[in-house]
Amino acid sequence: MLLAFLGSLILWARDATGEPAVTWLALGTGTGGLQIELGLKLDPLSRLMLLVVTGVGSAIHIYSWGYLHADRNRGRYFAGLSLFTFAMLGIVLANNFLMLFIFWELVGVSSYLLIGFWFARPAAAEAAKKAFLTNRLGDFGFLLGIILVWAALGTLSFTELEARLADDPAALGAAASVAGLLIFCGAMGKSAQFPLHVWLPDAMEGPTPVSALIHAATMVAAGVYMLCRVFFVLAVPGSVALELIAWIGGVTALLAALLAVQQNDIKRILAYSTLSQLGYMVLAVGVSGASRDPSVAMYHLTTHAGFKALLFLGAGSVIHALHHEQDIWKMGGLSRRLPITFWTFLLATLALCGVPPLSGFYSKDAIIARTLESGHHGLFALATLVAALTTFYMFRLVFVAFTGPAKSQAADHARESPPVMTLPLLALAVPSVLAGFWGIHRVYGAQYGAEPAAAGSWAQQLVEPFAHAPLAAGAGLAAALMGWLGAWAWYRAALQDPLPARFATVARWLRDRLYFDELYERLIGWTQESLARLADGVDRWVIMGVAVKGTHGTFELLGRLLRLAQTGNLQTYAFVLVAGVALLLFLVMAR
Amino acid sequence: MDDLILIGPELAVLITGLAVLLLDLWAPPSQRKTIGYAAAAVLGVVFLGTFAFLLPEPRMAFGGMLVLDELALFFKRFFLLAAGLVLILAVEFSDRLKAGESEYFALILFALAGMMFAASANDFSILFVALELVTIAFYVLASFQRHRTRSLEAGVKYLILGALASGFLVYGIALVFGLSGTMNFTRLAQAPEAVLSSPLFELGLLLVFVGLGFKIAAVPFHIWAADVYEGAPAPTTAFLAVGSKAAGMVLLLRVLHGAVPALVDRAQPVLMVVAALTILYGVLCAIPQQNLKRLLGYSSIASAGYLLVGVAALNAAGLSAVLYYLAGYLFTVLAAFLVIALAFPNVDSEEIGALAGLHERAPLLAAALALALVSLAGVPPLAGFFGKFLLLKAALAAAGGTPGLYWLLGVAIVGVVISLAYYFGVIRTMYWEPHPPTSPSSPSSPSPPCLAVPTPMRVALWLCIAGMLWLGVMPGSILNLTDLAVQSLAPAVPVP
Amino acid sequence: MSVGLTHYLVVSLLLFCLGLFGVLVRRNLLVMFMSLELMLNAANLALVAFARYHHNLSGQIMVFFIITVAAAEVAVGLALIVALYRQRRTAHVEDLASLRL
Amino acid sequence: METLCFYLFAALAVVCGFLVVANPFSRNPVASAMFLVLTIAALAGLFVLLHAFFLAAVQILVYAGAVMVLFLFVIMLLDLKEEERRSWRKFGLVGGGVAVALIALLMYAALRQSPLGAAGEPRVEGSTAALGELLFRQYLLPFELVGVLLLVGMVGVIWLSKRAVP
Repeated sequence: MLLAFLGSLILWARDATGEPAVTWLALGTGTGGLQIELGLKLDPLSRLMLLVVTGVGSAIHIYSWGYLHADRNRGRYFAGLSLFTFAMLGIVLANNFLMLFIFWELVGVSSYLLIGFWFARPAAAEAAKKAFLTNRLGDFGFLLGIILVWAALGTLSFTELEARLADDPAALGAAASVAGLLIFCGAMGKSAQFPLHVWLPDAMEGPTPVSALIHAATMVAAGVYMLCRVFFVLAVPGSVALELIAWIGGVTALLAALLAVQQNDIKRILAYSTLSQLGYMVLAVGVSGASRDPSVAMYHLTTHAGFKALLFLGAGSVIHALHHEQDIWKMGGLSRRLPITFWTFLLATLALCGVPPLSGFYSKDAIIARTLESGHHGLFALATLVAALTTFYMFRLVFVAFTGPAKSQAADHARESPPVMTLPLLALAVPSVLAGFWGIHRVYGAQYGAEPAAAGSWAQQLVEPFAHAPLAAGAGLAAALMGWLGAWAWYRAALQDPLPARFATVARWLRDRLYFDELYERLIGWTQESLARLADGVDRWVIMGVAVKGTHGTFELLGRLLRLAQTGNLQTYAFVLVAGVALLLFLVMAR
Repeated sequence: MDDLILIGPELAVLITGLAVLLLDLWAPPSQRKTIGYAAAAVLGVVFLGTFAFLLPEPRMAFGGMLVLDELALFFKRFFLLAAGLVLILAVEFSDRLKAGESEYFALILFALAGMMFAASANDFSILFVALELVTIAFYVLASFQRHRTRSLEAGVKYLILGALASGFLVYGIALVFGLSGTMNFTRLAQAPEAVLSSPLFELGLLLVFVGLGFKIAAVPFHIWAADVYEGAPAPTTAFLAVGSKAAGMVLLLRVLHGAVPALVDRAQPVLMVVAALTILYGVLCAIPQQNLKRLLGYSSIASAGYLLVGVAALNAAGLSAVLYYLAGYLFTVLAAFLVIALAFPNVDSEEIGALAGLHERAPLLAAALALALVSLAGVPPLAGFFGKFLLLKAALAAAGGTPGLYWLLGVAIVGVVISLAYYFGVIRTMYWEPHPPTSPSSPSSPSPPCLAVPTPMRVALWLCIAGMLWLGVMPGSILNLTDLAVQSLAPAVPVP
Repeated sequence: MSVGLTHYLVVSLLLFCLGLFGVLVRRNLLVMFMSLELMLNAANLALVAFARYHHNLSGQIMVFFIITVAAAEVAVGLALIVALYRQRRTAHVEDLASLRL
Repeated sequence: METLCFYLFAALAVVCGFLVVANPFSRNPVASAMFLVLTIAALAGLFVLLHAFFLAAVQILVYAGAVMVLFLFVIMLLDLKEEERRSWRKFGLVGGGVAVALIALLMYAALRQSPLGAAGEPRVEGSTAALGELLFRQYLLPFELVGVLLLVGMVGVIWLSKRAVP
């Protein structure tokens, strides 16, 4: 596992030299029309992504050392973790669709192993299966998309594909939209976009560092990364793919934010928040069609990787300190007991909420500005709303879990985690603060800089967000402020209660409930609760129940029925054979 | 003399088989395993020896009875490799045969000789005799554990249904001969159009297809497969799954493209329908399966379907993909059966549940079986993925002219998706379910006993794993061979 | 009406179908086996007739092979049935169903 | 004369064949075996009519002489009377009948539509010498292979019929 860290350091050094070359390793060639080169592609996009994956990955490796020090199966865990990181790096470096797909599948398999690490718990095994199956569903579309692109253009290499599309933007013809959407299917699975998002919250059953790894820098980011990587396929003129992608991203962001408001499990809140932020990124890809430059999505991905990993590891530290207690209503007052965890967590929360000058502000603002710039006013409103919600639920979490009196024995006796766990926290706090100034946008800009409409204007906008797009920046800030006010007003007040609201007597619970509704009426309206419930119901019953279980059940039933032919009776077998022959002869001869 | 050189590999195999039978008379019982390993070593040498053949163009032998071309060589190497691995497996398995190990080895060798002759067949008489040599050897191999009812039952079922299929085959040969006046493939290819288009000739060919379809276990001639796979001893099943299927396949290719190239277009709809049914049947029946050998039986039916997709594509790429898929299938299935032989010491229960916690008892076995299943499921970067990929790609390339192929493609993809469910079920059992308490007498021991893996088995397992990975990661080298083979079979087949 | 090739083929076809029918309806393994022999004999008749009317002795050679192969098949099959009978005291297909589903 | 012989032998073969598979009076395997011997003998007669003298002899020697004796021997050894006590299976009768009838019909239709060359002009004289020539020259390899096949059969029979060691 330290090997991964070492590897990341080496790659880091390589980054510093800044060679934007494309390294080719022609590993396998075949005749008969099949020509597949396996190669690596190093360009600004993959270089920075490498940094993100290895940086966050090594922090998590170190942290896991502390988190799982007592587990008997540590070897298996780290094997899985390393495999996962390896597969992820493969995705980042792939220079063609086939290689991308291979590593894509590998990520799916290793995530299956990691989520199901505590396989003795049925929920974990179930979650692992769900994650795998949902991902496979997306991958299926992805594979079809790849085949379609390959059939139309005759190559799988990104470089060649891009060149061919640049030569002749209409090369894909009518299939452009279909191919784009099919490829997006893959991203929908991996990046957990509606309606394939169901696996992600359940994936919290895995060990917390795994959640951090999956949610922050790697698996879910792979989808967005892939979209940016093949952006030229999506953005061909005449394709409606991007428009749809933008809306799916927006819907995911909103739905997930709404659901997050309802959760009590600390990891689930973070999971829904991840979903919501991923929605942002996909939204950003979707609205970048006009400017042909999805770098804002990558920008947000990068900053998000930092602070979301920090949030998860912080949550892990809390859980670890409280002996695997995950209910925030059984926490409280942790700011005094776990100072390092609290301050880093708070920092990350602020970054997530988009408070200047932390990293999240810049990247989120860039997305909001982009929606406005491209004329998607509906999406602009939606994004602003989600920003408000984000602040609301994050501070609800912070207020309930970290401030106020301790709400359980465990919370009262919690002790700070060992340094092997807190050090990664501190390390991850640095990018959360600095990533905004650091010039990530310029690196990504170089990737798309050669394209026609990617003028440097957006870069200046980042340096001076207020000057460039005052409306967007102002709206974002105002939304954050409103969210914070909401959380402060209610949850600070709720903390005056000696007992947590959810577990009080019925009357008290009712009163709190009313308070809830009142808040909703003022903020969003009465429909929110039912919407949240509806969305949850769709999750649970329609998608899981009908789509997954129904299909599975049908096939299982068919299998059992067919199996009845295998009676074991030789005579029946002979009859089947002869009847088969008779049928075959009849079909062929009786013409 | 030239003729004898051309059938040198077969002769070597036959002589080895006789030598095994004779040596058994003098060798003490303790030396029997050595005989098996020695036979496997000889096969290895013969395998290497086949690379000495340099064939600028196909050579005929025995007055056009046999043809030695790249296709024949490819399959001969394939059979030799498979039989070598099966022999190692059989040696490991021989403790459970109670007696008669040498006879078992010898029968494997004779069946191998039959398959190798089949690979070169250029005449219906050779086709029939070689196929029957294989089949009769397999009747005995399947029922070899005569103290086990299930083994005997498998043998009887295979025998009756096999004889039934032979009956169809023979009648088909009679009709084909009667209409065209020849049994030689080369001369048959020059038969006049009037003969080819007569219904009785077509009927004869269909009956021949029944006989060969039985061998490759294609629906609706598949019905024996699951029972026989389950009941027969593990080495027999492995050889049946790999060797017998490949023998049927090579004969199908020879008849289709060698004897009646003018009729392939008319055969296409039949092939497509059979392929689709076979895939669906195999995949669906495997879902509720609890017995691992039986599961592999159904999976082998599904594989037959995928192979037929390649045949139905009717282009060089499809045939090349068929050969590639078979090569990958060889390593995959043999790896699975090597594990089965070791992991199930109790022959009458091959339930998947008994594999629980295998990764703690024998990590190598668990890893090999997991890799094999992943490869069968068609997950990259293993051989199985690439085989399926090539098959589908070839079918896609040919689909422009025949829209029916799109349907077939759809069925094949659905099959791949469904198959994931049960393959991963097995993997989950191995890795994620705790080992059941071994025996009531020692409940205190926390860790179950480790399974010992003998060195030859270890070598064979690593060979299979290496094969799976090599084929998956570097398909180029083997694809050169398959392309050569396909060109020698049908130089006229269009290259897309 | 003189006897021609078609006549022989009709006889052969009838015998083939009779054998097929026997395999499907008889439940004694031995009788099933006999029916299979009937099918092979039908093919033999067709081959000999074709050889005669097509001026090609190859058909007779094929018959020769078929008879030999059938003999070997019968020998193995009967041995197998005997072995099974020793274990189960039956030669009945319905009693052979431990391998199923 | 030849026509008469053909109809005689053909009728004998078909009727006896029918009695092998579906004897309405007895379902004893011994009866089936005896009728199979008769069928085989009738076929040998047809072979003679087709001038395949050597094959007729082989047919009698190998089939009637060896194979059927083997059958009878096994029947005696096993002492089987069971099937007589069990009733016909309706499904097998009907389903099997339909399938077989379909096959028969299709084959017959194909037979009617096919040009059988110069049918009706028997041309080959069955010379045993010519047959031997062909067998040991052109068909030498399959002939040798049949030898191997018989060896395989022998090994199998010996192994399977030996009493299992306790």
